[in-house]
Amino acid sequence: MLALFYILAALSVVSALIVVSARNPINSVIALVVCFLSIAGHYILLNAQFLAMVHVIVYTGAIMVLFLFVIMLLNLNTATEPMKSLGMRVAAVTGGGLLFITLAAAIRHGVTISATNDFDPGVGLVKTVGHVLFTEFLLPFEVSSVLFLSAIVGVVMLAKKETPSPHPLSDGEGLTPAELERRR
Amino acid sequence: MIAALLLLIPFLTALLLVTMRPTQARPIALVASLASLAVVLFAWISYTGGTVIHYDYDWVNAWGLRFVVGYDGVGLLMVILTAVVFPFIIGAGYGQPEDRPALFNGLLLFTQSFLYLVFLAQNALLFYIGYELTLIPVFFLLLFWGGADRRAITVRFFIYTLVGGLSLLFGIVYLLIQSGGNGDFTALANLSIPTSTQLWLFWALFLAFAIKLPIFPFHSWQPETYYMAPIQGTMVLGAVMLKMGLYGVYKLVFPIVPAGVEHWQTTVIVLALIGAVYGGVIAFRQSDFKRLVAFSSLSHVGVLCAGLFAWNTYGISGSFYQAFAHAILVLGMLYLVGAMQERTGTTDMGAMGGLKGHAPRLAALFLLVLVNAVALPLTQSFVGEWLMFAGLWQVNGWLTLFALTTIVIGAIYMLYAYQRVMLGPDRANVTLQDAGMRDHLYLVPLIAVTLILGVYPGPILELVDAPVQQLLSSLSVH
Amino acid sequence: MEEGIITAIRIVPLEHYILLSFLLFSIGAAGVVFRRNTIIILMCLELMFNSVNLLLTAFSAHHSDPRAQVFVFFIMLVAAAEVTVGLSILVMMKRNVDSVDVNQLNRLKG
Amino acid sequence: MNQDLLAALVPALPLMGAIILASLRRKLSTNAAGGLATALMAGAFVCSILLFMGFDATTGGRTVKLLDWIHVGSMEIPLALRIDALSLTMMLIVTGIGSLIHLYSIGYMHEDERAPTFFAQLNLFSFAMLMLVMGSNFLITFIGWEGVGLCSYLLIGFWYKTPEYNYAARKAFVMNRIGDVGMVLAMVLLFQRFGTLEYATIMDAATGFNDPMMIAATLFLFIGATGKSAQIPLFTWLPDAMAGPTPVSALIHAATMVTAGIFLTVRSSVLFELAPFTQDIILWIGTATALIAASIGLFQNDIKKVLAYSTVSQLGYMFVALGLGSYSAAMFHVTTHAFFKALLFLGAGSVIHALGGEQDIRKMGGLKGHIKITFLTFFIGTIAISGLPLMSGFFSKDLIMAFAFDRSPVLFALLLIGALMTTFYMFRLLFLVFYGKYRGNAHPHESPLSMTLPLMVLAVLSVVGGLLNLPHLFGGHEAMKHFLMSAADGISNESLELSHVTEWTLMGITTALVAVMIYIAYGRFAQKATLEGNEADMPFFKRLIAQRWRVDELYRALFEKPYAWLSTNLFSIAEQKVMVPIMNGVGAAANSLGDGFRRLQTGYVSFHMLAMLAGLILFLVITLMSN
Repeated sequence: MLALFYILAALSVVSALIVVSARNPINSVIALVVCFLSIAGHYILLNAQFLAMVHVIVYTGAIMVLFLFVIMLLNLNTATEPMKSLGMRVAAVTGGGLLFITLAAAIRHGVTISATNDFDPGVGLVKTVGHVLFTEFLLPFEVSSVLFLSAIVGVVMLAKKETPSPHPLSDGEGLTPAELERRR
Repeated sequence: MIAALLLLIPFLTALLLVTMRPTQARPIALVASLASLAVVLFAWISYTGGTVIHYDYDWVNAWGLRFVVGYDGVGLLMVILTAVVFPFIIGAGYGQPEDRPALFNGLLLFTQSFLYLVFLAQNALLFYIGYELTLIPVFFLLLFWGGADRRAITVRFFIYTLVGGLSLLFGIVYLLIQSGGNGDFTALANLSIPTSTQLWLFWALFLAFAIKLPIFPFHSWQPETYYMAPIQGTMVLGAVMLKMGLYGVYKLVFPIVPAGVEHWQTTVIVLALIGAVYGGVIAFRQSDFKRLVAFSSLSHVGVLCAGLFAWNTYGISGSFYQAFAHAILVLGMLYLVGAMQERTGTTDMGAMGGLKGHAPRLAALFLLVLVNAVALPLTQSFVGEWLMFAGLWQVNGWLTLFALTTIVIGAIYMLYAYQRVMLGPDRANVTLQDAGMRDHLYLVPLIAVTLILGVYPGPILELVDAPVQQLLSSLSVH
Repeated sequence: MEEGIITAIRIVPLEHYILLSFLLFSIGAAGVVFRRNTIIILMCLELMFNSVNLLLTAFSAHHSDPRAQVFVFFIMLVAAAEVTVGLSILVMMKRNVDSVDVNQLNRLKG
Repeated sequence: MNQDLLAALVPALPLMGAIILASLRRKLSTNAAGGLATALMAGAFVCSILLFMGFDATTGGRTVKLLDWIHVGSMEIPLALRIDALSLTMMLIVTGIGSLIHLYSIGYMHEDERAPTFFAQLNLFSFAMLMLVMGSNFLITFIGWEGVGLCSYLLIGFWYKTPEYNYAARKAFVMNRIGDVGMVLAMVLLFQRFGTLEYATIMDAATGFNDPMMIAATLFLFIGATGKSAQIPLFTWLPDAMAGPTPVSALIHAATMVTAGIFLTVRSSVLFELAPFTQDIILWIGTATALIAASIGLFQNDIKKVLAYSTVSQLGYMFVALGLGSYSAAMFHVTTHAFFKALLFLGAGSVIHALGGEQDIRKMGGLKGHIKITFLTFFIGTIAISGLPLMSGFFSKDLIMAFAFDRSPVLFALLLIGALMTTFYMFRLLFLVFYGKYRGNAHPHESPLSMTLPLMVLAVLSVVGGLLNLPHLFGGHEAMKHFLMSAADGISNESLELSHVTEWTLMGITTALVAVMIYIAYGRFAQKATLEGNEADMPFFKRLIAQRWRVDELYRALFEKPYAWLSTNLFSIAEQKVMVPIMNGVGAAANSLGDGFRRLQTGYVSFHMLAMLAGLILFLVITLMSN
């Protein structure tokens, strides 16, 4: 069992690293899908069946497809991204590393965790989670539909083609900031 | 009921004026301020002593902020002062702007409402909120209708005052931590703070008031701001805003950090008196009438603050009495500045002179205002100054002598100003309107108040006497 | 099988999950700083979301409390909404600035 | 009639007059205004006389409380009047001479279109002066004290169109104010010591106190007195105060206001008796003032300036008397001086009126034929002030001189020199104005009855005034001294232990020398057709005196100019170069702080994310550390 955990963990960490480091966005997306699937594996290990299902459907099935669509739509599948300055990259790695070390140190020294409830292996079953969701969290659940509604409205607003108007970021000669920077 | 009326009448009228922008803004504002004056007079008549609490609601208990409003005698005096002053400020016919009069008068009424909040608050945080709120309408008054260079001067004034406010907030927060989150004045007064803490806490609290008053060397914002502000703005600043500093010292500094006061008393008195002399000496050679009023105010306030820090019955009572007198005086002087400005088109005294022949009635009114300025007996100022000198004497004779030089200095610059404005040979080719109905309507009541309270100061002194004595007797250190 | 799962919850120590999710979170955070491509930054955000979800679920299982899993469910909802809005902003950005480089969006500069 | 009501009426009548006249000043004619003012003053005089008649000296006096004025803590200062021998004496002088001068002013101010204002201010002055003398405590006296200062300012600057007059008015007010500082100090000190400011209480409680505080208090009172009574070093305002209309000079700057200092000292005689050191200072300042002012008087060419310096000099004599502890002599001289100096001023006014405003005695002369009544009365005034035997000035001045001799012959000699100078300059004035040939080109005409009547009354008083306090030597029994004794305890300590022979000898010497001076003056000035007047030709010392010892110039260089310099530079340097930049520093600090933080806003998402990470790490580290 422990071995299974380690394999899944290694898989998710490695794929996460690929997400961050891949030059081509397509590769990043694929790696992220792998990462999400491994996380779904973790959910199954934890007997969170409901979450595992939802996770695969929502993330891997919907969100990642959306990402792929956008990449395809915007034609981003080439590694055109300019690299950041060396200082920033070093800072990023150091920052991430430090964060991990600090967090790890925190649980090493600070926190002892003991279970509060009697052990019940069935908490992650659809039945249990569904019961809680539709009793205790009914209102937030309903309200979340409003969130989606507003997200839909927002997306429609944003994605709609604007009537052409002088762009706020341009310099008035029809040049976009990207072009301006290129000329510089 | 009274407190609600006081807070709401000006506030709601101001809201009405600012949102609806009616054409008859000034009469509406005037009626509102007169109505609030009537309420205050009723409160005064029905006041029988002690501390009256009108409302006591919890608000944000976790921060020690409770809505407790009421007044003791001194607070009532300040409320009366505010109520008396505002009809005069709104009624002052000079300096009313042509553009956006509704907004102008609305902002004035907002100021009044917030001032009431300051003087009625019985909770330190509530006091602080009112104290800083008053800045906002005044800021816009100065920014929209000020004179030359208004932007820079207003921002300077604002920042400088806010620095003081920050220090006050720091002091109050410290006190709240000490008191376990109870911000009521009564609770704070019962704290026993170690002397070493009081020594610095005194300055944290006092700095805001020192800037607001202002006393030397925190005064530099004042002359330019007074000079630049529209006349009504200067009236607000000089007649009531600075009294918040005085009241703050009485309410927040004296009862809470008595040991600090005892330690710094002489320092503050000396600073205040240096300012008094400094302002008075500078006023002598000022060629601009409005700047002269600014520096003279600095001088008067120096004595006021010294009297307050004499920290005995006479000093404190005298100081508050004088605060009233000073408000009336500032109104009168600034009205005259406006009157002269309208007639001569300038506030430069070099361009005046020889006006008495053209406007004898105006000269006579000026003289009557001036009599109060130099604190001649049987005017209001004299009662205050006498009490302050008597109070100061109990602290230190040399300081009293130092303070007394201001009566000479005051006479020097005031009479010189009168001469430069009014006296001298008649001007050729000048047609000048003498004081008319509106000038009399404005100045005669002011002068009457001055003289009546100079001859019969009893009603006001009674208000102040009891709470001050109670305060002093409650201070174990003293 | 069920027995095996039950032991899995018991066998794998909670600390392991915590460390794993910390690691994923840190990688995501570093990625946000590391990359200039906005779409990858969005992906890194997803990664961080998921590390948090994983942690919540691990705790939920450990404490036998289903409410944390409901919470994860809500986070997924929010993440879905966030991604749609984020991606549409990306589309906007591409359309307007002709680039997906975050450094183009430095109008917040003081 | 009720005595309390009468007492209240005395100051109330002039106050009423002032208010009525001030508010109706545009509608009243000169005659109506003057008539009303004079009538009210006469009314006050009648009230004073009634009070005097009903006054019983043995009771010591009564206090009439009108109002609670200032009442704070243990400080109780009522608005109350005190009727006793001293205040009655002063009331009679003020209202009596005041009425005459009001009457005189009707004629004098007839041409002036602002006469109603003048009468209003004159009435206001009378009110203030009456408050001063009638106050039952120091603070009420101080009301009058400052009030007369204000009225003096207004009346000196009455002709406001001349800048010099305004300057003189301001100078008078400011110098008085310097004295007032002393007065206030004295009051706060006495209040601290006695817990009250009531004269009666303080004087009763003071006996037995003898400490440095008493010296300080009396010195402060004396500083107040020097301001009001024009003693060294605050005397230079009084000659300048002659800028006012002549009745003002007569009433304020000769008869009443300037004697306030003497009144105050007599009022607090008990305190001064306890402070011999102060008395010595008063003595020497009085002597110096008497001599210096008299010496200046010798060379003045303005008829009113001569009288002004004479007044300063005579006030010096009164202070000498106070310094010697002979309060009754001082009050006696106050009274007689009020008679003859008012007479002289009014006479001078009549001369000026006759010549259409001319004040320079070099342009007068030979007027005795033209304006007979004025001449006669002025002559009586001159011999009265010179102290010719049996005139009022003779008795009062000789009393002071006798006291001085009792103390020290040197003092007597100094005072004698002063008296001789007085005689000389007064007769110089008399001869130059009325004898010889007329040197001007106006047409002298006698003044109307409203002006000459007061002259005649005052002339009579100047002659018979000595009877008020006729010494034992002449068969009297010092009536005034005994009357005043009930009010001023200091008087009972007076003792004059000179034998009659000595007194006769002193009088003889004085009279003989005075006669010699008159003869010299007659020889030099009586027949002058022209007058040497060029200061440049005089020897140095003489020139110095003629230029008034250059005190004005000294004060200007020492105080006025440095003060103006200070005022200008405090503003331009201390305020604008130091204080304002300091304040701007606060703003600049806020500004640069904001500028610094602004740089942090790079606008790059990754930078903000990094900052967030750093913050998170820092927070965690701090939390871990503190655990």
